Amino acid sequence: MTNEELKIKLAEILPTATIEEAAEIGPGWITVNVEPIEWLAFAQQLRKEEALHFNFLFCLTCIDWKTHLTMVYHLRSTIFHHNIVVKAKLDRDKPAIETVSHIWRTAEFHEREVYEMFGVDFLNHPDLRLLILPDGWEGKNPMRKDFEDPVNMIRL
Amino acid sequence: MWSFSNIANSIHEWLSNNFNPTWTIIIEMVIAGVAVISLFALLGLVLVIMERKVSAWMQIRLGPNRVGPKGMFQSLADTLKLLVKEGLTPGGADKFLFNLAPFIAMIVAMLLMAPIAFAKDFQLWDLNIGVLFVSAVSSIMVISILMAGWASNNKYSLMGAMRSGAQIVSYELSAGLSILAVVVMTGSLQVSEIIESQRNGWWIFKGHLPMLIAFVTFIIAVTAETNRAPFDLAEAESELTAGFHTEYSGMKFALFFLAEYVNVFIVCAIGATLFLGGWMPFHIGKWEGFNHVMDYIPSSIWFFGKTFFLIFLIMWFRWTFPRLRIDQLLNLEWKYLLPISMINLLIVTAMAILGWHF
Amino acid sequence: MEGFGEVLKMYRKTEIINDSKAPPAEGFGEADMIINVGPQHPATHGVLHLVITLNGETIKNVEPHLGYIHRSIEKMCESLSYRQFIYVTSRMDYLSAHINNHACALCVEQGLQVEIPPRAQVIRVLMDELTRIASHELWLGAMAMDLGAFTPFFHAFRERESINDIMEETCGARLTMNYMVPGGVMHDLHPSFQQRVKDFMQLYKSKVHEYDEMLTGNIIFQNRMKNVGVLSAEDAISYGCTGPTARGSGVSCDVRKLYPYEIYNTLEFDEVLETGGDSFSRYMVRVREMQQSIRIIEQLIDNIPEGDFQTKTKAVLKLPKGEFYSRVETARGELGVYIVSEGATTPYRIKFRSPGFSNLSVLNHIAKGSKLGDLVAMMGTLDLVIPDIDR
Amino acid sequence: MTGSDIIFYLLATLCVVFALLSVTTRHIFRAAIYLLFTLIGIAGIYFWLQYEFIAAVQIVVYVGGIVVLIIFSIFLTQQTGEQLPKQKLDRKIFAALVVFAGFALTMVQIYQHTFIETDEIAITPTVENIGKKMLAVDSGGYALPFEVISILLLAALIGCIVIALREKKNIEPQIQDDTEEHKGIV
Repeated sequence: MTNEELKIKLAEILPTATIEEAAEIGPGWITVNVEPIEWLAFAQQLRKEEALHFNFLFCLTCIDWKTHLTMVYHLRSTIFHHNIVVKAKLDRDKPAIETVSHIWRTAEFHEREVYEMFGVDFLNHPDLRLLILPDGWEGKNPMRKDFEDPVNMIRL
Repeated sequence: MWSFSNIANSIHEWLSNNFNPTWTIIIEMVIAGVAVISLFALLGLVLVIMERKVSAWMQIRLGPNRVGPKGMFQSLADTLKLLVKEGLTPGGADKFLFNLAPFIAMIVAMLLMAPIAFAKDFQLWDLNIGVLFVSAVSSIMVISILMAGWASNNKYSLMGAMRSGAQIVSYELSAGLSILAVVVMTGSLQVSEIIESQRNGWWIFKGHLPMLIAFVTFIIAVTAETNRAPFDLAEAESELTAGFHTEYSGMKFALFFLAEYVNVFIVCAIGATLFLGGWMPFHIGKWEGFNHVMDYIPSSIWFFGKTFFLIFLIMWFRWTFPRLRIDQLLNLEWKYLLPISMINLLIVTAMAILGWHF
Repeated sequence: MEGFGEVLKMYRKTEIINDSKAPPAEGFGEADMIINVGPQHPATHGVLHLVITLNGETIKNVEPHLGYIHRSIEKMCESLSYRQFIYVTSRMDYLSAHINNHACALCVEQGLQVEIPPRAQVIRVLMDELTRIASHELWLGAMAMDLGAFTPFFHAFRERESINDIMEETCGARLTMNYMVPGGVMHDLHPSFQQRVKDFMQLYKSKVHEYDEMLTGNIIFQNRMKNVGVLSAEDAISYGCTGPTARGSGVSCDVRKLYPYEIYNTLEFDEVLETGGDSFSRYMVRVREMQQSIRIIEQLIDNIPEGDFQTKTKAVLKLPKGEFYSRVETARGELGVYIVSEGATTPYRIKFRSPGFSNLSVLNHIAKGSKLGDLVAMMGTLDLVIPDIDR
Repeated sequence: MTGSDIIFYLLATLCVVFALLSVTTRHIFRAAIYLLFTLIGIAGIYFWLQYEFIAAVQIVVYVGGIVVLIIFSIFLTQQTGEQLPKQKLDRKIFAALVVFAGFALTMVQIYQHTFIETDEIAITPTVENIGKKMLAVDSGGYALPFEVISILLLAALIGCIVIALREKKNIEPQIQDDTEEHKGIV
């Protein structure tokens, strides 16, 4: 499926999403911006739809924009070899989004990482506990831009 | 000709002439004790350096080569290091049993020395149940491992002890059955008689294929009984760190270490005695000249040569095979070795009755 | 040996030693016990901490605790310039440091839109493949050692050592090479590079049969590996496994074939696939992959084009505003580098999609129900490198 | 007192002391180990009597078999470092009385019994003689007890298998349930 066909198909599934294509720079992947509330249903369709078959979530991360957070999901299909990027804008003070760990199991670990590093709350995640940070870690989330560690901060 | 028996006899005569019988026996016991302990220490040193050199040779490296000529004193230096190290006892351990376990291992290994014939007429105690004594006493060995595993208060140690218990208890069966094959052929449990019966040929040659099977079973079973790789599940360091001796350090660890090597020596000595004729030289039928030349080699050299050949074999296993899993290990014993050695024993018995051996 | 397992099932239950990270209480039976494998354990090859719930010798649950070597490389990179941050990534998967650097260099070049000269491309591919062989050699030795066979370790290191010598001559380092820079490679090849690579290949070909004799054909080894840690193709995809771990389950995921970078689309090599999904398949994939790497090196070593080894770039690099993603095939799987740039001299956000992190997450899935002894075989064939997982 | 007597008293003291320790200690594992020493002491007495074969069998059966079995059952049921609860005084007194009564009964029997000297010559305890005696069917042969004991052992073996099989059925579905639960989580 070419990018054009993909765009049409995605727009069919989720008309409210804004679809961008960064053609000149970057690998030229389609970026779909979704609302957090729509994400779970959209993800299920991406996975289930025969023509799309996005079965491989190869990267899951979050970006702190100081005003808001953005969840970034990189998806690809192991059959059709097409890629898309899904982005969801989250509230910075109380970030929460539905988990996709039952659709792509790899999300379980990646979401735990994002949970402790950015403080994003993944609703219905089966096992949302600290994975990397030491036990009893309290306070700010280390990957946020305003995180200051009074002891070990490296400034360059 | 120079031999151990002459020395032993002359010492005995000299003592009998100078002391009354009770003192003679006491002094001889002391001499024997000192001899066994020094043999122990010597064996430990030799076998450790041998293991390191053999493994180095198989692993394309040089091995220890700094302390002494060609690194020969390396194990001496290691012993010194272990001697001066602090022997830690973990908190929560059963201190009495924790400290007792390595000594049990040592004492058992020492007791096993008694019936071994090191050379012609050179044997501490030629009791009439020689090989049965060995297999009986060696079964105490497992107690020391179980004790160490339990008393350490460590889960790895406990699992190691459990594995080791299951393993040793099962492999004792096929080791015993393959020993029985020789006993059936000889009609005696006495070590000296077993050796004497091999004057005209070693059992491994005289006994046709069944004896060869018994020999192979014996080697596999004793490798497992002494917890050597590929059966070193009790101390499998990539699974259980060091198994039953995880918590041991210093001299107490060294005692376990030493006991392991001495046990390897003992089982190989028994193997050499049962299947390879002990101190008997190698003879070929009617080649009088050849046999005469072989007779000139001292009997102690024959014995130690055969024993160290078997030790080398066991070391060879260790450095080439991966470790088995616990269920595969027990499968091997109960599904293969035990039935094979049982049927083999039946065949050997038939052979002994019908006289189908040379 | 059901009987033994039944007996062991009655192992006493021991109190949970841990903390907030303790595994979920559900499924923890009366006869179960918990052991900590790691952070200091011979089989974890680093500071990985696994909390294992055991029922006798049977594994009920494996719970990885990470972070013992977490240096927050992603956060560090946010304050490093585009030239500097590449060197930090050598410390991630330190066994394929070259390929990590390669991924970063590709991503920066994508942003700068520079073409790199053919000579540099060939050098990069050569170095990548040499690194891949070295990494697999180390894996082979370490995995064999986990299974209790010590000797293959030294035999594998003999070959790895000669690769390290080649690297040392050209790059000046043996482990963290830092040879890739945006626009090419840092310096030209050492004059004796070609000859030494040829010598190495001759050595490798004359010794490769030793592995088959010591491991592949060994009955104990096969029993330990076959039907152990079976991972189906669907699960491999769902858990995000890449590299030899996924290819052992029959998932075609070689980035060099699917999304070719540099000159990989002009080279002749096969993507190694096995369909068993067990530890033995993963083992075979890696062993055969080494031969494919040799094949690639053979095609290139006599055809290194003359020319520049580096495109001139500015002293201070600035990426345009935007997002860049590049991926390469490291020895462990697909490494993705995701850079978000705000047009400054440092990246705004950088994310490394490391193969080890996803491969580790599958461990609990495949280890359940097998014996403790199998766990080391599984961890060995997943080829975990802890700094790669923790970053 | 000859050297031989000294050895006997040493061995006898060893047996008695460890037997006492075995019942008085509150560490269950230690009790098993003390029992082991008692059994070894008895084997030592057999050696002292020059019944080497019986001594070796004593070690094989009791030390290598029974004690290992006891230790295994301790492993499976107990916890390291735990002490058994203290016994109540009345229980102790009762146990002491029972032991004393048993001891007195044995001693009285021994002293009342008149041991007759036999003029039969003892067989030399070589393996051959023992084996022949064991399977002999004439007077003084042990074929019948030998066979009876082997039937008993066979029954015990079959009983073990039956118990092991029945238990397995009960446990298996439970394990499957567990894995199902885990599947749900992952």
